[in-house]
Amino acid sequence: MVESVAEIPQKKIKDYRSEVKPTWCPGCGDFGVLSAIQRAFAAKNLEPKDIVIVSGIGCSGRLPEFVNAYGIHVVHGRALPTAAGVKLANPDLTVIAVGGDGDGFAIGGGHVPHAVRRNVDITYIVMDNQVYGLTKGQPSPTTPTGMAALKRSTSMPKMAPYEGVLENQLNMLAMVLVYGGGFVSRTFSSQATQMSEIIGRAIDHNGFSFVQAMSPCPTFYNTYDPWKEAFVDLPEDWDSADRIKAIDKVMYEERDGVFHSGIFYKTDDLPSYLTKMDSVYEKAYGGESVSSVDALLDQYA
Amino acid sequence: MVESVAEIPQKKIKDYRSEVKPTWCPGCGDFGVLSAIQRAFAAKNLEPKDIVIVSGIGCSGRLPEFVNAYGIHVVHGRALPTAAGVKLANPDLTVIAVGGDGDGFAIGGGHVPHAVRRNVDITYIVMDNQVYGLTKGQPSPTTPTGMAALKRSTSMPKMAPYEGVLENQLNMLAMVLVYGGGFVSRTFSSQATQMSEIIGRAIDHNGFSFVQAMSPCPTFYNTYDPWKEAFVDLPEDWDSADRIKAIDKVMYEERDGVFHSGIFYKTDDLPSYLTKMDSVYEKAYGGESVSSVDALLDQYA
Amino acid sequence: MAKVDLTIRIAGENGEGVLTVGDVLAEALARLGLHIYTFKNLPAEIKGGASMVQVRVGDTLVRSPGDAIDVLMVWNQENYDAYIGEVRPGGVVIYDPGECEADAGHDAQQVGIPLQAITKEVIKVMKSKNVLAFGVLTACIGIPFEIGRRMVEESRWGRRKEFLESNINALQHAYDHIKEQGIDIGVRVPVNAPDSSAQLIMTGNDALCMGALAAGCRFYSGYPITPASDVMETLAKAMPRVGGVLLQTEDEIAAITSCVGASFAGKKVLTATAGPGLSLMVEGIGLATMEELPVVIVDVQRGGPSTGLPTKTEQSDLQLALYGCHGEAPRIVVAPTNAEDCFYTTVKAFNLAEKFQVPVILLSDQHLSQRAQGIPRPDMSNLEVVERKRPSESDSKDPAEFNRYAMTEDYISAMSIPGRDPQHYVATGLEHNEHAHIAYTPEAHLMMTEKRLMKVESAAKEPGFVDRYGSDDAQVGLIGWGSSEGPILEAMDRALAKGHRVAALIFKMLAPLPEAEARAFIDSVSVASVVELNASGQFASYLQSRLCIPLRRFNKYTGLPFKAIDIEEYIEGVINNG
Amino acid sequence: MAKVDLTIRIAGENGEGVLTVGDVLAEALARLGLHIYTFKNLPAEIKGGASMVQVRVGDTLVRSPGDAIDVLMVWNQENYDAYIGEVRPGGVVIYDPGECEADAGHDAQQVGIPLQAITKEVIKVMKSKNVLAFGVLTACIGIPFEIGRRMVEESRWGRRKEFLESNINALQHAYDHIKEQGIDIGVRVPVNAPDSSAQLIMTGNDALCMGALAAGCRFYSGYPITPASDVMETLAKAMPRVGGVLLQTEDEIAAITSCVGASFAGKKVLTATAGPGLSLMVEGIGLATMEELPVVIVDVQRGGPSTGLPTKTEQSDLQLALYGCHGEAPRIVVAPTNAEDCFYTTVKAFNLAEKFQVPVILLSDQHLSQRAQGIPRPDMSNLEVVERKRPSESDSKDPAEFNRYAMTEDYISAMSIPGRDPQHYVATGLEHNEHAHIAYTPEAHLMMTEKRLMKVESAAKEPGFVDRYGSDDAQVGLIGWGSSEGPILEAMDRALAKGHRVAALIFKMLAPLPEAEARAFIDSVSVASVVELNASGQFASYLQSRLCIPLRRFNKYTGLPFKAIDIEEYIEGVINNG
Ligand SMILES: Cc1ncc(C[n+]2csc(CCOP(=O)(O)OP(=O)(O)O)c2C)c(N)n1
Ligand SMILES: Cc1ncc(C[n+]2csc(CCOP(=O)(O)OP(=O)(O)O)c2C)c(N)n1
Ligand code: SF4
Ligand code: SF4
Ligand SMILES: [Mg+2]
Ligand SMILES: [Mg+2]
Repeated sequence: MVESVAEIPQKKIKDYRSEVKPTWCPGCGDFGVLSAIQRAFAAKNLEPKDIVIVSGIGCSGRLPEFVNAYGIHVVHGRALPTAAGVKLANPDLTVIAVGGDGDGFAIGGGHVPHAVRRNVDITYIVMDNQVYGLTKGQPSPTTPTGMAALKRSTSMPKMAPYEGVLENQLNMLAMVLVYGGGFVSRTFSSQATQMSEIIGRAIDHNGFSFVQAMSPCPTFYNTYDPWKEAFVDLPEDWDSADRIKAIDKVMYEERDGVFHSGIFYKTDDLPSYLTKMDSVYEKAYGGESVSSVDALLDQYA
Repeated sequence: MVESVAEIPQKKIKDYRSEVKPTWCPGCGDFGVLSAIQRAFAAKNLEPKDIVIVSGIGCSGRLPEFVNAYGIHVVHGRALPTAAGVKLANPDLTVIAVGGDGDGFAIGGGHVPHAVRRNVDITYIVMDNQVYGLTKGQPSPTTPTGMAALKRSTSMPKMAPYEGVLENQLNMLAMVLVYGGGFVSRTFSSQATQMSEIIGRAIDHNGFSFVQAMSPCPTFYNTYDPWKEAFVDLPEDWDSADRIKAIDKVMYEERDGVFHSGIFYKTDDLPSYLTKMDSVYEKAYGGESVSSVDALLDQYA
Repeated sequence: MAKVDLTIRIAGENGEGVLTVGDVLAEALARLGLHIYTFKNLPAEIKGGASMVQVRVGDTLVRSPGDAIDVLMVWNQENYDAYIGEVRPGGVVIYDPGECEADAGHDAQQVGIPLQAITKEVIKVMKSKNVLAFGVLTACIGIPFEIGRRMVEESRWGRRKEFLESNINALQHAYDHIKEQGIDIGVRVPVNAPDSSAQLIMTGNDALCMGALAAGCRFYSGYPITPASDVMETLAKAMPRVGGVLLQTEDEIAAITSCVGASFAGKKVLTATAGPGLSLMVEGIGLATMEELPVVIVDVQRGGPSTGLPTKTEQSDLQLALYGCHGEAPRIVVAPTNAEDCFYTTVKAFNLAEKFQVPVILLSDQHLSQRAQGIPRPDMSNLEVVERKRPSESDSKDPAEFNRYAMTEDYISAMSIPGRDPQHYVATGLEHNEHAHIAYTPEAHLMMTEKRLMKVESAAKEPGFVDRYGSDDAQVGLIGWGSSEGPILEAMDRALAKGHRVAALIFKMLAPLPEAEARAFIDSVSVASVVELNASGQFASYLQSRLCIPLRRFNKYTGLPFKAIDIEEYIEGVINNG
Repeated sequence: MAKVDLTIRIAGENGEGVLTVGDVLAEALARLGLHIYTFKNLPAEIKGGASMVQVRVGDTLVRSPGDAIDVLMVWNQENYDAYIGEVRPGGVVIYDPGECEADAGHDAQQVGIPLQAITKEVIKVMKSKNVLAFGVLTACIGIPFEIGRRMVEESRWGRRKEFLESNINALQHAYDHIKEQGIDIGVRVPVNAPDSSAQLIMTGNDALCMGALAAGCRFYSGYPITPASDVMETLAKAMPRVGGVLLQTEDEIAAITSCVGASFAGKKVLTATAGPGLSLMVEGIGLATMEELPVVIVDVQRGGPSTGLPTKTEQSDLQLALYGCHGEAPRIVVAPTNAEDCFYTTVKAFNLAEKFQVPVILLSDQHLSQRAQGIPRPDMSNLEVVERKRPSESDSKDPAEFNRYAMTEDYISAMSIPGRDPQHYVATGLEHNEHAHIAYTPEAHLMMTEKRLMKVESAAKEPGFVDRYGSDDAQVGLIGWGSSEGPILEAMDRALAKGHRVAALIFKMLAPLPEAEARAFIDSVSVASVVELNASGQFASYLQSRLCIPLRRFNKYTGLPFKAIDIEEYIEGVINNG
């Protein structure tokens, strides 16, 4: 990671704006997430060439195109394994994975526990609008169960015309917490300053960090009103070292009409994958320079 | 489901033994799981033609072949969606999904949250040996982190030769609990009676039921000794209605060298998918007989 | 020659409702007893980007999108610039002078109508802008106001009661405006229509859904993906009405394996997806092949590879459909040719799946799936519906004596169903013997591999999956498959009309290949050419692999469907230059 | 003719350690300067089931498993019964009279040695039973005790220090037993060996791993699967030694997409799997095609379809490798022919991936991957290693001016690397323009589709991927690919020795197809026949799709590799019957 050395001129948000104008609908929450990310980069004065944003498919997955940095927009649901590959290939990069609730917790849901337990030092920002935006409004794993969601959506009655969504809603924060996540947070796209601060801290975290970025989709599932009402900061004295308490906090929030924002849990006691790799290398070639492939052939001689 | 009517003669364990002799290694924990399942069937006097056992790939995945019933042995990691298909196609069947820790929580891990939240009335028995048995002993998502596991395994040093498994261990009970599971239990293959009781209750549960069946692999990761020591029953007065307490209980057990067996959590308040489908049908054709396809064409006229 | 053959394109900013204008216009024309062929080209963005719909209308069958635009309506500059070049010389352009500047250099009658301003200032409800546009078009082409009003009321516009008044107001205003300004674009459609009440107006995907239900499909599992999502959405409503189950799964792998489970348990099952989903499904499809389970998989093709061009059309998933899966994993592949055929070929796909106990992949595409067509109402009482072979009454009830994979003369074995048949067995993706037990012996693998291959190969004898048209002794023989049928036949007819000897062979079954028909056709023509919407000529290569006859290829891969003129010019090129 | 050509098979209960006997025996023979060819056939069970290993040894190159067994050692009745029929008339059978009954009806010298009883009662350590068996074999074929002891000490037996004493004891006892009982099986291998220290003894998978590292691969991600797991296991140890990273992922989809990420970030990457995993990877492979990223994917083929025959061999994933993925998704497919070639073809696979910025699929198979071979030590200093094209010093550093997908003469563009090059860009699986921006226009899709197709097609010109052997004017021309090379060439040599005119053409590159070579070969022979280990003739069909020449096929699909005699008999059949 590039440190803010005096010679390097301080970058501004606009330095992270790409030549591509965002294609999102007017009012889409993703605009807020985009600028929060850019702001966080500026605060750290990161070189665009040292950043890689990885995304899956979805409206949210378009984000890398709008950022002045390296990016890789992969297939649906695979941002996390791709991001791990990027980071492990070059640990000096700042690697951010972004994507939607469907991308991350439907088709990509199998990768999340493993990204968490692997603890590669990447930041995963899920732009949660509780709907499949890009495919025009089907319910996602985080859509509220039953008829409630249908009221705010013109599209969902198509997929769930009789009784609304039959499946129970998943809680991504609780999930990442039980997977063993070392940095678990939630923010709201309408609170850009807080969001960029949290993203900044997520990037600083050594290991896998998780940001649930609530980001409404006014086109297919307009949650601005209830969310604006529901969002409150975590209490000042919140103990972010207690995993079980954090799980308890997040499990029934939405049902109760509350969304806390802030860092629910953070620990510095989980060594990242790359930290562990240092010990592996220590044993594999004992601190000296790496072995030659020629030398490896000896085992077959 | 067939009820035990007087005319039907009471079935015995041997009535559920197929003509195929199990191919597992001597001493494999899976033998215990097999007989616990057969015993549970006998206790309910189920007709073999009304049972479908679904499995993925792994040593554990061979189980259906050894049971005198319908079975479908699918591809690696896909027992759960297949089982949902079976049950939804014919709600009268008793549907059991079985598989290994790798099958269920590595390649198949993306299906678990959705099987849970969909709450189709199937029983999922994970035969957890904390290792990939069939592929000869690589670490699985439930293998303990670090060097500890390597001591009991001749195979794992191949995959994790320097520092043991670098990834943090997953906790499947906690996962199923935060996914919203309505029946969450753990048993041990060496306690066959308890196991068959718990499996019996899991089958009775209306909705998705989860059984973590600890089942050692003496060939590649012999955990008999520590597990025999670690296993204790849940306290008599365990409150199986408190989800958070259950999560708290299971999260750090293994680290602390304890395995509780029993039903950690159970609720009857989560309507199953099929129960909800009843309401859907009520609205879709209003209690009368179903619509003809011809009538559906009218919308295009 | 047709007296009426008019191609109307409406284009605007995506999200403004242009597509509805096209849909309702097409429906209005179809209700008048005219033939329609619609064509949609959408951006992959949700809002923004250019969105267009085209309606070709004729008094005889129209089978391709239309060569050039007769009447173009554009709502803004971007669309004006994008499409003005496609207007035929002497055509008509209706543009919004408040939103764009017309370029007088074009040989066209250019009519300015300030749609935006009128809506804003007069109608005062922006939602009604597209009804205004609709009214302008219907008024211009001579559809009486009353018919227009009925369409507004009965279409999806009518469903939003809160806008009905302003919508009717907008429509009225459109007619008044055209009249007051004395606008005459010189085209008129006939309005004394035949009785068209026996007609259904369906898109390819609509017809496919109804075909599935008519064939007895009662289980669907799928994952949203453009352009297949509306199959799931249509069935989400319809399936429970007929007592079936529809599951939106977490991904395509769960979709196909849920289908496998439901098929094993006795249901007729369907999943629909597009290329990326089909790629994810191939392991599950191979499982169905191995366990001999009927499953129908619809692939609504779009531009590829990878995420590619999600809203554009292409016929480039053929090779994946034919060959996708490790090992020898035969399956049946069919492709419907038009919206009506989507109904019948889907029924047949289910029949084939049931009869041969095998996965059947049905290849549709974005263009076909979304285009509307007026089709005669299918006669349900006359539909052939096939059920899978089950243990017979005389068979032993003892599972130990039941051979689920019995090697029979036609390679098809009886399949017992959980809960219904006492002959339980364990289906497995591992190699097995006739008794369904796992078996790795050379003998078991030889026998079962042959069973699976020969069973599917024998489906090539099923009638009705390949059609020959045109001259018997053609100089040019066009070979096509699936949705390219229409433009190929239209081009062929035009060439025939000019006195050329041209023939066409259209495949609806691709695997197994109706080889004899292919060979006979190729032998009978001087030059055989395979016409398809992909770059490498996937069907041509496949034909060559079977027939060993070098074939010419005519390929288009722009993300757009064939126009008849594309193929007409190709035919002339071959005739003139050999 | 070879003075020594001996086929020894050892078979026992799976899990008893028979495979080690074969491995160490093969190594011992190779260390004596002899040529070896091993063949393993395993059950899919972990324990139980019959397990066998075969070692063919010769003083000149041996290229196939051996036609019949010269010396069979069996540990129990099941194996006796299974394999006695494969012993050549007059051959030798060593059996354990305590575990099985010999059938005197066979034309063979049958020697009873109570392996189980001796181990139990004399050696008293059951783990040493296989060393006893090893000693019996080495003593019987004339390998001095000292050499046997060195092998026991230096092999994997030696690593378990706690058993060393009983192992040496068992070995000694074997030699004593043979001597005391006066057992003479009448075969002797030469033991005054040439210096063979320059030889490496490697399996196909070993060589492949070392080839990958030699080519510069420093990232591996994969998921366990038989028979590819040992690639991951070998690299798990080796990769950190050379400073690389190895990840055991949660599934194959994560494996391929981690590779995509690491390749984007500048590493040379590898994943290895078998058929089911390849099926799951096709979407990710298409992504690499679309984003033009170098990735090497190894598929160690096994019997299919579905879970199939996990421990048996087959060449039936070819079509998936060639065509697996929706859309037009070209890739390069190569296939090594023997264990030594696994090293070099893997190096070349990486070079091709880097040069053409494309996924390269390398098709190995169960048989090849597990068979051991003595191979000359590769000269690392002479190995050609290619790196991907990067922005040059003279290029603008401004990302706005960088065209990641610049349309160049050879279709290959410079690729910038995060952290190293200032020319950042966003790679996308959506269609894009030269500047890497998303673009759905017909022009962009036409241009980029062509770029991707032509780039790969041009790789057909790379030299060294197709070899011709035998007569110039052959009556029978055999075409093969990958691991069938050995048996094909051995059969050809035998036919040539009998005076027949036979030739062979062996492909190591399958896609793009070296078409000119194929055509020239087929034109030069009277009968061309494609010899492959699958049922439908996948390579034959593919050749026909390109060449339009009808080809004969000789297919085996029993889960077992070709024997030279299979092909020899086929050649004679063609010569005698046309
Ligand atoms: C394999 C595959 N399946 C399905 C799709 C279609 N698809 C694209 S985005 C998407 C879901 C979008 O929802 P989400 O991830 O929540 O992102 P959002 O658009 O809401 O930001 C789907 C299903 C695809 N591109 N690839
Ligand atoms: C798609 C695919 N990938 C990999 C495999 C290989 N494979 C078979 S079983 C297995 C894991 C077995 O572990 P587990 O699920 O824990 O079952 P166990 O054998 O321990 O009972 C693997 C990786 C496969 N069959 N299919
Ligand atoms: S559809 Fe929803 S998520 Fe997508 S861009 Fe529009 S508002 Fe945003
Ligand atoms: S390898 Fe392990 S899990 Fe598999 S059968 Fe043997 S003991 Fe059981
Ligand atoms: Mg979303
Ligand atoms: Mg396991």
